Amino acid sequence: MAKKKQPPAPDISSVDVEQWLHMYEQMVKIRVFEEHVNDLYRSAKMPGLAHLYIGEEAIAVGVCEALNRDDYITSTHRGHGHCLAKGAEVDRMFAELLGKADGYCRGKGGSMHIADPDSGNLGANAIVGGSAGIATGAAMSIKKRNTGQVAVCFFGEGALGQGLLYEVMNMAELWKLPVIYVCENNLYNEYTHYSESTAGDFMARAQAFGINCVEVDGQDIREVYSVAQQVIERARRGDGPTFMLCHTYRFHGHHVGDVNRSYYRSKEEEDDWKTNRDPLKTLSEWLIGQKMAERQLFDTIEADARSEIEKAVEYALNAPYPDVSEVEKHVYVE
Amino acid sequence: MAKKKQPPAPDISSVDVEQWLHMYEQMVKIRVFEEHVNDLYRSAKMPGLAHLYIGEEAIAVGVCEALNRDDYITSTHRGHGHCLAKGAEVDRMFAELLGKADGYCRGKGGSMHIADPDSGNLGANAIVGGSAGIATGAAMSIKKRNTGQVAVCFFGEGALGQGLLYEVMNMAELWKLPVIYVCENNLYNEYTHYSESTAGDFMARAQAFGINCVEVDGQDIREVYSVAQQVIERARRGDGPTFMLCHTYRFHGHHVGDVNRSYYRSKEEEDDWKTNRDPLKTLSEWLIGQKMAERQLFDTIEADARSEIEKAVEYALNAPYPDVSEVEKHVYVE
Amino acid sequence: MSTSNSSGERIITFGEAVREALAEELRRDETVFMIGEDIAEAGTAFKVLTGLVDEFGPERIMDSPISEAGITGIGVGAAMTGMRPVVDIMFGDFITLTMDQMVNQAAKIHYMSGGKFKVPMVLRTTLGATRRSAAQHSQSLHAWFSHVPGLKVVVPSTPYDAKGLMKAAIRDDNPVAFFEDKMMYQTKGHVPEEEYVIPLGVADIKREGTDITLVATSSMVYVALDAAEMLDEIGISAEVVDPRTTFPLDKQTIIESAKKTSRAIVIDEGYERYGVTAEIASVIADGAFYYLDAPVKRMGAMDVPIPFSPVLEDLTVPTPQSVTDMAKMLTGVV
Amino acid sequence: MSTSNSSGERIITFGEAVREALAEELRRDETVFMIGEDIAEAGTAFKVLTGLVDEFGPERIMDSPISEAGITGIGVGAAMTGMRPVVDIMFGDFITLTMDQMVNQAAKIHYMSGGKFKVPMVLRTTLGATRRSAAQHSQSLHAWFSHVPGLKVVVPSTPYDAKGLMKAAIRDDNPVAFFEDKMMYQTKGHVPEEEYVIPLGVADIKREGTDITLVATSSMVYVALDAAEMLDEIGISAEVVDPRTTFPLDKQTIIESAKKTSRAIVIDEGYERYGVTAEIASVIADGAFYYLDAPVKRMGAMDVPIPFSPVLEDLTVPTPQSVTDMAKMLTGVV
Ligand SMILES: Cc1ncc(C[n+]2csc(CCOP(=O)(O)OP(=O)(O)O)c2C)c(N)n1
Ligand SMILES: Cc1ncc(C[n+]2csc(CCOP(=O)(O)OP(=O)(O)O)c2C)c(N)n1
Ligand SMILES: [Mg+2]
Ligand SMILES: [Mg+2]
Repeated sequence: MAKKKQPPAPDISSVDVEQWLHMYEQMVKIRVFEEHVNDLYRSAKMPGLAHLYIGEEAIAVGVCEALNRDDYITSTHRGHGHCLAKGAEVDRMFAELLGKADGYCRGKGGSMHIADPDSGNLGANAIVGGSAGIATGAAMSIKKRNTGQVAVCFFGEGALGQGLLYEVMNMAELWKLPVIYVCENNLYNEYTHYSESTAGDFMARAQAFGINCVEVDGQDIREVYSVAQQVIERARRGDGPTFMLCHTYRFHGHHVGDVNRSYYRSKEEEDDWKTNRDPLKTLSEWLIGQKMAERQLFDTIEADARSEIEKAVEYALNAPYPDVSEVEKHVYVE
Repeated sequence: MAKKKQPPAPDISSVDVEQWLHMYEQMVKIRVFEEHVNDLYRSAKMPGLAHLYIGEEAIAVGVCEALNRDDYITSTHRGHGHCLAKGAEVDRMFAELLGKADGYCRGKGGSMHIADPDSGNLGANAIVGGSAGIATGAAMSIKKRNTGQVAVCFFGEGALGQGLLYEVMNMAELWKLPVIYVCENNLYNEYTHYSESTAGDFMARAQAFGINCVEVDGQDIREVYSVAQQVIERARRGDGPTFMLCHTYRFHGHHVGDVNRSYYRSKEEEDDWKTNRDPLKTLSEWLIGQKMAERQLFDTIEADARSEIEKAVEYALNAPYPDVSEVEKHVYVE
Repeated sequence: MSTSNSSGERIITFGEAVREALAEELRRDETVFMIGEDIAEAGTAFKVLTGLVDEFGPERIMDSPISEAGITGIGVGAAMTGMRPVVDIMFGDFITLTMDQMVNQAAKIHYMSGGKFKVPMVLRTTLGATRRSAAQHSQSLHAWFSHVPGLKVVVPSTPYDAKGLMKAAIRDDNPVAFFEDKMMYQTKGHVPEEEYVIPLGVADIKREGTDITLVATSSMVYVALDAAEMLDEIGISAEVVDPRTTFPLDKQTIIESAKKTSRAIVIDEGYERYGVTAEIASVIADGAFYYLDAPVKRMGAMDVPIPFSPVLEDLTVPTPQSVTDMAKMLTGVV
Repeated sequence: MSTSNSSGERIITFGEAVREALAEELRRDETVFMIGEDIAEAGTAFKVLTGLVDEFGPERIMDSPISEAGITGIGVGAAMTGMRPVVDIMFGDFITLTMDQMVNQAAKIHYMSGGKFKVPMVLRTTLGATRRSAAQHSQSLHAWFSHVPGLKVVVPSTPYDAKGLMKAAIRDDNPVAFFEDKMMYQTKGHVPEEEYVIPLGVADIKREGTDITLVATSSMVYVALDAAEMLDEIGISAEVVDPRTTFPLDKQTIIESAKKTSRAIVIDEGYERYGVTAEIASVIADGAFYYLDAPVKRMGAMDVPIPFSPVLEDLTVPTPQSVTDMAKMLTGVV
């Protein structure tokens, strides 16, 4: 799919180096977090499976950087990046992934259901496309309560197969709801290339409803952030929803257990993205080239992230499981 | 919605007067049939409700005229016109509407579920948009069996609210299935104007999937027929699905009981359509203007239709109800 | 259109009672709003909501596209973020389209989030046959929601109950499905002027008796009461217990009654097999085991798609006569 | 990967048995085809279909977009027009998205058309928890389909049964839902080389006994068999009855067993309330009323959304120990 020249070249001149470095930190945090998730799986310390966000970090971070803490997001099965970018703490994230009582959902949700009202995270969702209604409803609630918030709905391009998305995009535009549909096109629905599952044009699917549409290089956080900022402000102003198509790639398998991938995508393709379109590298190289930062700084940032995350893993591994009485709690609000 | 100049001016020169008159007969048959349905309701002789097709006749007849008997259609709650146009007999239609054993479905389906394998009618459907999957599946079956048939899916513009439609349009285009989605935009979803329920552009909703799209004046059977023929041939050739948007109007209420309509549409609007855009009048006036037929002929056609239909009503009123043992029959194929 | 009976009590219809409950809650709590198809000017297909839009405006009584999944999802998101939506699904048969949003989302969010989010929404819909509406507009599918932890299910039988239970449902912090028998909208009953709320989960003994317990839901309560009258004439004293909610289910009241009478029939308009009657019958058979003089009998809708033909449709639903016959058999009066 | 046991019988896994059944039917009947997400090259998420696409090609083993409603609808239409589709729904939790097409369409078409159309399709999906997949990937929702007239429902427990029942399901002229416990794919058992078909609706006594009947479905059969071993050690002889299909339900075999043993427990992995255990328990309580020495007990999944944390999840499912405890209580052995 050829990239269209939709959004005007983003204006990033107002972003200072502190902010870029903060975004880099966030991306590194996600990257290192996910590496540890993978390790936990491989060492059989984590129950179940997990879907890693590595390679796609610029999208979650770039979009969430443009949000306020009380803005809402909804997320997906591949949700760790969104949760962290929106402000979740790594220790309680790991605790959740390990089914511990201190996890964000008291261990009851796990990898695919992390939710956190404090950071505006309405929840990851294990139903592909399943959160499109929730995000749109949150946007309706915002409008009714007149709070000036926005809601962001993250989803993979596979969700374009779900009818629900079209139902709610129609209503979002009809009622000019402050919701941003962020489509992360990482080329694959599980093990199937999107071209085998998706006819026609991605952008046109939202344009058909009259929705504002923008397309960005999801590997370049400068573009993601500045475009996100524009469309989020537009939504806040009351001008309605945006569909934001982000081109990206997951560097790992569909989930941690998806190791032999050659039957659906080539090693060359993977290497090409990892080498030439790594969102972390893209940002750090640019900052270095712009003389806004020195290479060594990025090593420090990464080292800091590693030590924070190692501590968090340690904490989570040692944390207690929920008491068995928890199993029947929270079925209903009393 | 402004009419687009999509399809090339249809070529109708090859249609001879016999065929036009046949189409006229079909339209009159539907018109008179529906008038009698209304009477049956008002005289409390028909159980339940019915949704009249009066005003929209040119669409069903124009499309079905371009189909072979073994081609498939699926229909809607407003389905009598489609069934008749595809070849159903009036007597067994009335029998079905009255719940009689000789009805097309042994009285078990009623107005909203008439189905008839003999004429390729896969069934009316009381779930808005509910037959989109069936029609698309029939088209897949055609392709697999390699029979050269086509499947036509009739639906009202209200069905654009149903996610299923988008799911199957995507697959129809992906796999180039021989299916025509005929959207009858009669301006209202029950008592709500489509502009209050439908954001953006109708045609764009199918174009987004790469589907061939055409738009016609649904009150002019010349246009409906010739465009239908083109897109049906295209589907038969294996070139894939078409979305055919037909602009039309229902002259009566949403259903037979919807008599006081002023709260959602004006008498003037109704009168305008009835006076200036009656599909029967449009065709007959044109044929007279072209000197292809004389006015009196149309009176004769109508009189013949009336007497056939009166006989059919009589027959159906006197026909026996199904035996009570029928209630537990046909739940499963034995 | 309220009247009063001889003892000066105010008498209104079931439909009016539902409308009153909604109006009072809309007035009391500005976070309450309604969304559904043709609910505003049209006041729903059954005209139950007539007038609400005049008082509360189109922002709180929102007409939606024909998108059952979409509006349910929007309800979930709005409920999670501070609103109390009442989602109107025109016919109970269409809950098929809401199952993912109700079951995988609404029902589980409180639990999956470890108690952090709640979903205070009401899904209001219908049940019941014998309206000559055929197989896709006549089902009573409340057993499905009753099966799902996280949901509550209300099946009111009288105007009094409908009003008090609807108010409780709206105030409940959990997702509640509220099923109204569409044949009961004109049923009249006493409803006081003063405000009251009926807690969910408390059965009501609609008639006291000593020889047999008839547990009946929704409109089947009237069938049971009529049967009780017929039984009275032959000296059998029937107690009629109305659970009012299938979840929470007031097992104690039901079991106590069965223990007292030592015989029970469970009557519900859903399909008999794997339906509501199975649950309640097995609750009784277990809880009153040592008191029962005869097996607990179940009378649900016949296990067939609802036929259109009146002569067949009427056979599918329990009647006072069929309940009387069953009771006579159980009590050994032949 | 078939092996053979000491008596020379061929031993294969449950997954292999399902694949064999599908392969044999695909070979036997060219109208059979499969459609689903990632079923071709990926061979499904559980790798059950690995290799089928190599033999039968992508026209018969079709990868689809992530459109559960759409592919089910397409299945219905294809089935009505001469094909025998097997629609693959990756997780049983996603049948929420297929309910309208399965229940309002597939289940009713034969009846609504007065017996004229039939829908010979299979919906193949999964059930079962304890895989650490959390609330949206662990449900056993077969009770819903079992409730619906027009559908058949298969819940096989052994490789032998799975193969024979799958072949019967594909050859059946009705829509059949086929639920495979995802924890059983590696379970091994004897499957002969020779072709065989097991009729739907015939229960199988998996173990004979005299003191108590354990009616168990799907993987709960193993739980019941293990419990039976434990009970044997303390002198209680348990009979294990596997209905194999919840509809048609072999009431006679179940009731006969309960009459013989005079005690029964029903074990199923669906939510307990309003679930499969309710139906079967009430069938026994009614049919064996005069033979029972104790109330029929039900053991389903705990009525909670399935929690992620292993320490909680394992509490939600019946175990050999919990079944043994219940049996001891019923037989008065404490
Ligand atoms: C409704 C539904 N269908 C199928 C699945 C199984 N599934 C989980 S992830 C996935 C692929 C999703 O692809 P995409 O949306 O592109 O997200 P990505 O994994 O690429 O981030 C599928 C089919 C599901 N979780 N929900
Ligand atoms: C899924 C579903 N939702 C709602 C309805 C109730 N309903 C019946 S007809 C109708 C309006 C349909 O409008 P449209 O599709 O434009 O068809 P028209 O009646 O105008 O021919 C509605 C909402 C239904 N039958 N099915
Ligand atoms: Mg993807
Ligand atoms: Mg319309």
